[in-house]
Amino acid sequence: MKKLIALVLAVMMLVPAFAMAENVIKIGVFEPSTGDNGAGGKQEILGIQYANSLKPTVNIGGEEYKVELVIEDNQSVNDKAVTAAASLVNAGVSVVLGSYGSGVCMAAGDTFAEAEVPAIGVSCTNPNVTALCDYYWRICFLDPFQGSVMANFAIQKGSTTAYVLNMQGEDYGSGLANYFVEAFKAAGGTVVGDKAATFPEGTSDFTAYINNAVNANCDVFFAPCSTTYAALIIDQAAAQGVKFPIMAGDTWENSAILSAAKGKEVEVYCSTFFDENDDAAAAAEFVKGFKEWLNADAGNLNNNGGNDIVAAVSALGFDAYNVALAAIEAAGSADSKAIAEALPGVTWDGVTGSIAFDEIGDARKDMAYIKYANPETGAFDFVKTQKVGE
Amino acid sequence: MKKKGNLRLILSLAVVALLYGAAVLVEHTSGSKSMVVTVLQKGAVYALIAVSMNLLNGFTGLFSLGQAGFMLIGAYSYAILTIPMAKRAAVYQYYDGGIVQFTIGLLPALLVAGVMAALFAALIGMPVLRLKGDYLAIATLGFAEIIRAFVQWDAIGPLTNGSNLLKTYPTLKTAMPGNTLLFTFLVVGVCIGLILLLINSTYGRAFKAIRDDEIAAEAMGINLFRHKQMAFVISSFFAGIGGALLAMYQGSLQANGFKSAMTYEILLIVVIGGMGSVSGSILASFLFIACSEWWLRFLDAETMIGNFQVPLLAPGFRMVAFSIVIMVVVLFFRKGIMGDRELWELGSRRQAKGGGRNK
Amino acid sequence: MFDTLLPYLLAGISVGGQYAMIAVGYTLVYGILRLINFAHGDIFTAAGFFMVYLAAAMPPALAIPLVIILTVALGFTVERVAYKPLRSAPRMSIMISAIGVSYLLQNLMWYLTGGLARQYPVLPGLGDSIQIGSASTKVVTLVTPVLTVALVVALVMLIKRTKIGMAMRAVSVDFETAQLMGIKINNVISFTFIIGSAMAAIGSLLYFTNYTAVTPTIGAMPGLKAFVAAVFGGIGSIPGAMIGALIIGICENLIKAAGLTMFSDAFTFALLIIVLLVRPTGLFGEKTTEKV
Amino acid sequence: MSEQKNHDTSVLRLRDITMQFGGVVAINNLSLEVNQGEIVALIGPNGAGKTTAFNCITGVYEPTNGEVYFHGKPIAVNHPQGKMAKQYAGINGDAYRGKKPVVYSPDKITKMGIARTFQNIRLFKSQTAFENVLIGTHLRRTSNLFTAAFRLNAKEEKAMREKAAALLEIVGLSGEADELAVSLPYGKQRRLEIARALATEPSLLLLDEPAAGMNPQETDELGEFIVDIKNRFNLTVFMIEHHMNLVMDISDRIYVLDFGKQIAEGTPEEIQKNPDVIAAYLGVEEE
Repeated sequence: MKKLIALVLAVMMLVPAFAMAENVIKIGVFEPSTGDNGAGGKQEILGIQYANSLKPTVNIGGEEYKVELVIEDNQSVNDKAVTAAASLVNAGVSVVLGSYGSGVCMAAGDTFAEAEVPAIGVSCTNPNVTALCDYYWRICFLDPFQGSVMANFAIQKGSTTAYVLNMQGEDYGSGLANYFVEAFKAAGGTVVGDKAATFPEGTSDFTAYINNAVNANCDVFFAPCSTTYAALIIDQAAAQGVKFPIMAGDTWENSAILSAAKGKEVEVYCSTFFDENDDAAAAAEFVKGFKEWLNADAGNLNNNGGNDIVAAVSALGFDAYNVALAAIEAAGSADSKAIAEALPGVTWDGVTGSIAFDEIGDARKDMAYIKYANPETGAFDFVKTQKVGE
Repeated sequence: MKKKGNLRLILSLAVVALLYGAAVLVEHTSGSKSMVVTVLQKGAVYALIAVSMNLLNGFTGLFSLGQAGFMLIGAYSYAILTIPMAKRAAVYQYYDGGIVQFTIGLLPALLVAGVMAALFAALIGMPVLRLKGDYLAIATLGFAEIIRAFVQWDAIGPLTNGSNLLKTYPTLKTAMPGNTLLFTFLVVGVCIGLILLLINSTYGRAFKAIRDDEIAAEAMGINLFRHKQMAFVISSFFAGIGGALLAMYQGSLQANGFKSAMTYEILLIVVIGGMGSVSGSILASFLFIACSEWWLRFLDAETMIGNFQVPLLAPGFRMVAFSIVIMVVVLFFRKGIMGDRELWELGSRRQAKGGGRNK
Repeated sequence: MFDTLLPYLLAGISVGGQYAMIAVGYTLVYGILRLINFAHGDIFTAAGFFMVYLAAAMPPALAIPLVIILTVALGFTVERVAYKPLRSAPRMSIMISAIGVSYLLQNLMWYLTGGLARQYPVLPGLGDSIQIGSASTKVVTLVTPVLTVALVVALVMLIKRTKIGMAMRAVSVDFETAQLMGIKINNVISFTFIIGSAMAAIGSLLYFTNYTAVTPTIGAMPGLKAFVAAVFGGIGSIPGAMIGALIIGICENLIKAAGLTMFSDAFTFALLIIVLLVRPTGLFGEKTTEKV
Repeated sequence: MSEQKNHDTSVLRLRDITMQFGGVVAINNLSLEVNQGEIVALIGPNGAGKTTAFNCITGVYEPTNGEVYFHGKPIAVNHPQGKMAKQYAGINGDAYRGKKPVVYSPDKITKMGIARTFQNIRLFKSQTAFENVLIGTHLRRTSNLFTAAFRLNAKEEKAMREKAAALLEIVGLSGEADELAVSLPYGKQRRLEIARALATEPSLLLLDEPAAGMNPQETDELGEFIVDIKNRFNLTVFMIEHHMNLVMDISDRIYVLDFGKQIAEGTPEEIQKNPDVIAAYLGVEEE
């Protein structure tokens, strides 16, 4: 034991020694790579790493600085998130990117705020992340927006009765579900049980929920939850031969959903930040380059779930990195406080649309992409863009 | 003998005072945001929780796995009572600001956190403590899960905010600005001090008697149920305070974090420190937190040394390495760091104690 | 009314049968070692992952036996490495070891698989949809109860009729005496783990065909529920474990049908606590007294 | 019953005690009494049910049928109930029907003043000799959790420690006070168990084979020791013992148990001559 500790200490002292190079600016990556959201977190990291591989340096006041990514695992758990954040601050990062999942961001917010290190939320959609923390910005859209978008979409498809389901204790899902219920009811629809049903963590058997929906004659099933449960819900709904469409938020834009839906009689829609088949040149270029980059490295491919389908969170990660670089250039300094001051003024034309921040620190985004998981081709088909007001 | 005892007490107090001084110094030299301070904070909070669990599992011989549940109650009690009125509308956004429309001070709230946890423990203990051994373990584990499900229940959302986050309550950083570490150490120190006083009182001796041999203890006139209940309630009281401190440390609170995995982690800390050793639990807590959340982090990073990719290092490897170390301790160093002795006993005449107890 | 309830009942019987397969492992091990094998749920998960990886490389006819063999090897290894050295240690130590193994297996699976949910391969025939009355379900739903009953009967016969079964019964009644009578304790215990793991492997084939995502922690909840089923049925009793599992499976689905979805897991634990308090020996267990 | 109470001068009285486990009758209709200041021995071959009788008295078991009185007060009353009503294989099954069953847990019995030792020594393994005795004093505490934790009971704590030290002195273990109990030699462990029992301030002491595993010399010393503490603490002693020399030396009266039934009762002289006892013991010795 003693020897082990001695060894560990020795290694720790060596690690910073390697990093000692001239003109380095550190960007912290605050993401889960283990725990409930580990899979999504890793895809987000991939986007950031890809962006880093394209732009490994940044120009600060006329000098080229090498960008070093410091990646810390927050383990998807709030109490571990605090040490992960402190560890980033301790490593001397100038700006932080992440995380996947809102809970860990809120837990870490204080640490970043106190150290005056700005953090850019990549795919944390809970309003309180930025509302309750002055040092948090965000480049994705928020739960209220996404919930309303999907509710509008469902109403436009002619749905009148919705069954809403999310995992208990998950703030992402419950937030989204709540806003969906609100918007759906406001648009004249009814929600089974008048509110969202929840399932306990670790559930595999969703047949009862699906039966409940069938028995209530619902014509749309909204289930914002992680991909693990999504795959189960889709598979079991197909086995029970349901007729209604199943919808969810951005997490479902994932290869797990495609393989679950493939070859089955089921209609699955999700909203997302980004469309892989977007015609915009920036997006098309990103998708092509990212796929090549993924396929070139077995480790990266494995982290992406074993295939080269581009997840929306990877695109967001890519944009987040670029926003951070733009902020650093705008600040003309590696000082975190200067970057924080420059950040509100930064705009960036990203692959997920153009990004500019409002006074709370959220990106002004007003458009989501609706996608359909095509069971025949095993790919996402672009359906339409959807705005709240439509 | 008495004089020697006094000397030892004074010496121990001096060491504790020294440590506290060092803590203040560390915070003032490296700043409250530094990794050392963060790890020390969490280590201290975990130390209290581990000691409270040790009181039950190590000193009274009750194998309980309900710690996370009682921490949850403590954490929620604290947070619900201290969120500033002005922030309630934002926090309870789905529940119109919640039904609790008052706040109380930080220290009273900590006390309430402990009392609430203790109350629940008294209720749960009545049926559960009649069970033995692993049945007790699984029943307490079950209760912790039920508590977690209940807190997240939509119907009591106005009280607990359902499964959404609680935030904006006073945290360790705001409790005693500039001296967060001192504050943490003071609260934890007082609590552990109380536990130590209890363990060394006649009641503590009765707990140990129950651990060593229930039948003989009962024959000595010790009311098993009442004493188990006492240990259970007291342990939960301090677990509740520990939970509140953890909430203060995190700065935000969600029932979902208090899973059985958390209880297992604390149990492993107790085992590594030594069942029946307060100082062992304290040492192990700091060591555990420092290793798992700080020193071993490099195991998760894919590292290149020159052109050579260090094998195995990839996300998740830290946890694997860590669980292997734990298994080695469990299998080969069953007494943990301290066995059932205390740091301050190391010089004393008492012989090494046998590792095997119960039967 | 029946039409409405039918799908819930079908799902309940099916998932109950799958819990039963896991519960057998718990009840056998507890009967002999008085150990709640916390790692059993993770061995079940591992069986799921074995299938995911093997099915990608070979036809199911080859993969299925190989999955069972690998799972058995894993169960056997866990016992030898983590439980055997603690044979004479206090009960608490061995239980802590079980928790440690569970922690290790989950972390290891996470590390090796990357943590993303893996799609379980479709087993020919079992995964197809069929129509029963007004309900539509998978073939596996019907196969599960039949297979469960058949395996439980076979297992009971094995324990009643064969020499090794007799040895198992002897060891579960009195560990030390059985040892004195010349029974090779370690072989019997290993055999118990082998049977338990094989059942868990078969259970995983059925379970994951029904619920097609495999993640490193997916086995924890079914594992705990199966343990509750074992206690409910009377620990040590194989038919008891099966009946307990079926009851839990059905109740769980009926509770969800009633709309109390978030308490479906809490219900299982509440049931456990009630059983332990009212009838600690379960439905079919026997009472034992402690010697003073 | 009231008649019983008024005229009962005995310390301990068992009436028609039967203890049945499933189909096995461990004690069959045992009646006996132990009077103030007596040393009474309960002897019999292995498996005769002696320890079971102790367990019925101390509340570890609930007797299936019969009554136990301590200083005239019922401390255990039962008759065959429930499933046992059908299975009952003893006699006098109806004698106590209608009486309200009385059950006390072992700690309550100890509190009333019955202390015991165990056949297979049950000392607190991780505690020193001194601490073992100290735990015995916990029963008569007046402090509660808070006064004890905050050391408001310093006086009482001091008295407890003094008492424990004095008891160790009496059993001759002062020198080993800080040794771990389990590291003591066998004979000393037996004495320590007695000291621990005395710390609960009993009026009746139950000794379960106090001389087991001792050599003849130690046994003799133990006999003197038992008489000594009996006088010193004004005790009544009821003991199970196999060493016949010890039993004959110090007992006032002896009860003999065989297969759960009482086969003889009397003074040592009477028992030595009793043909039934001789038969029972010879039978055992032949094995």
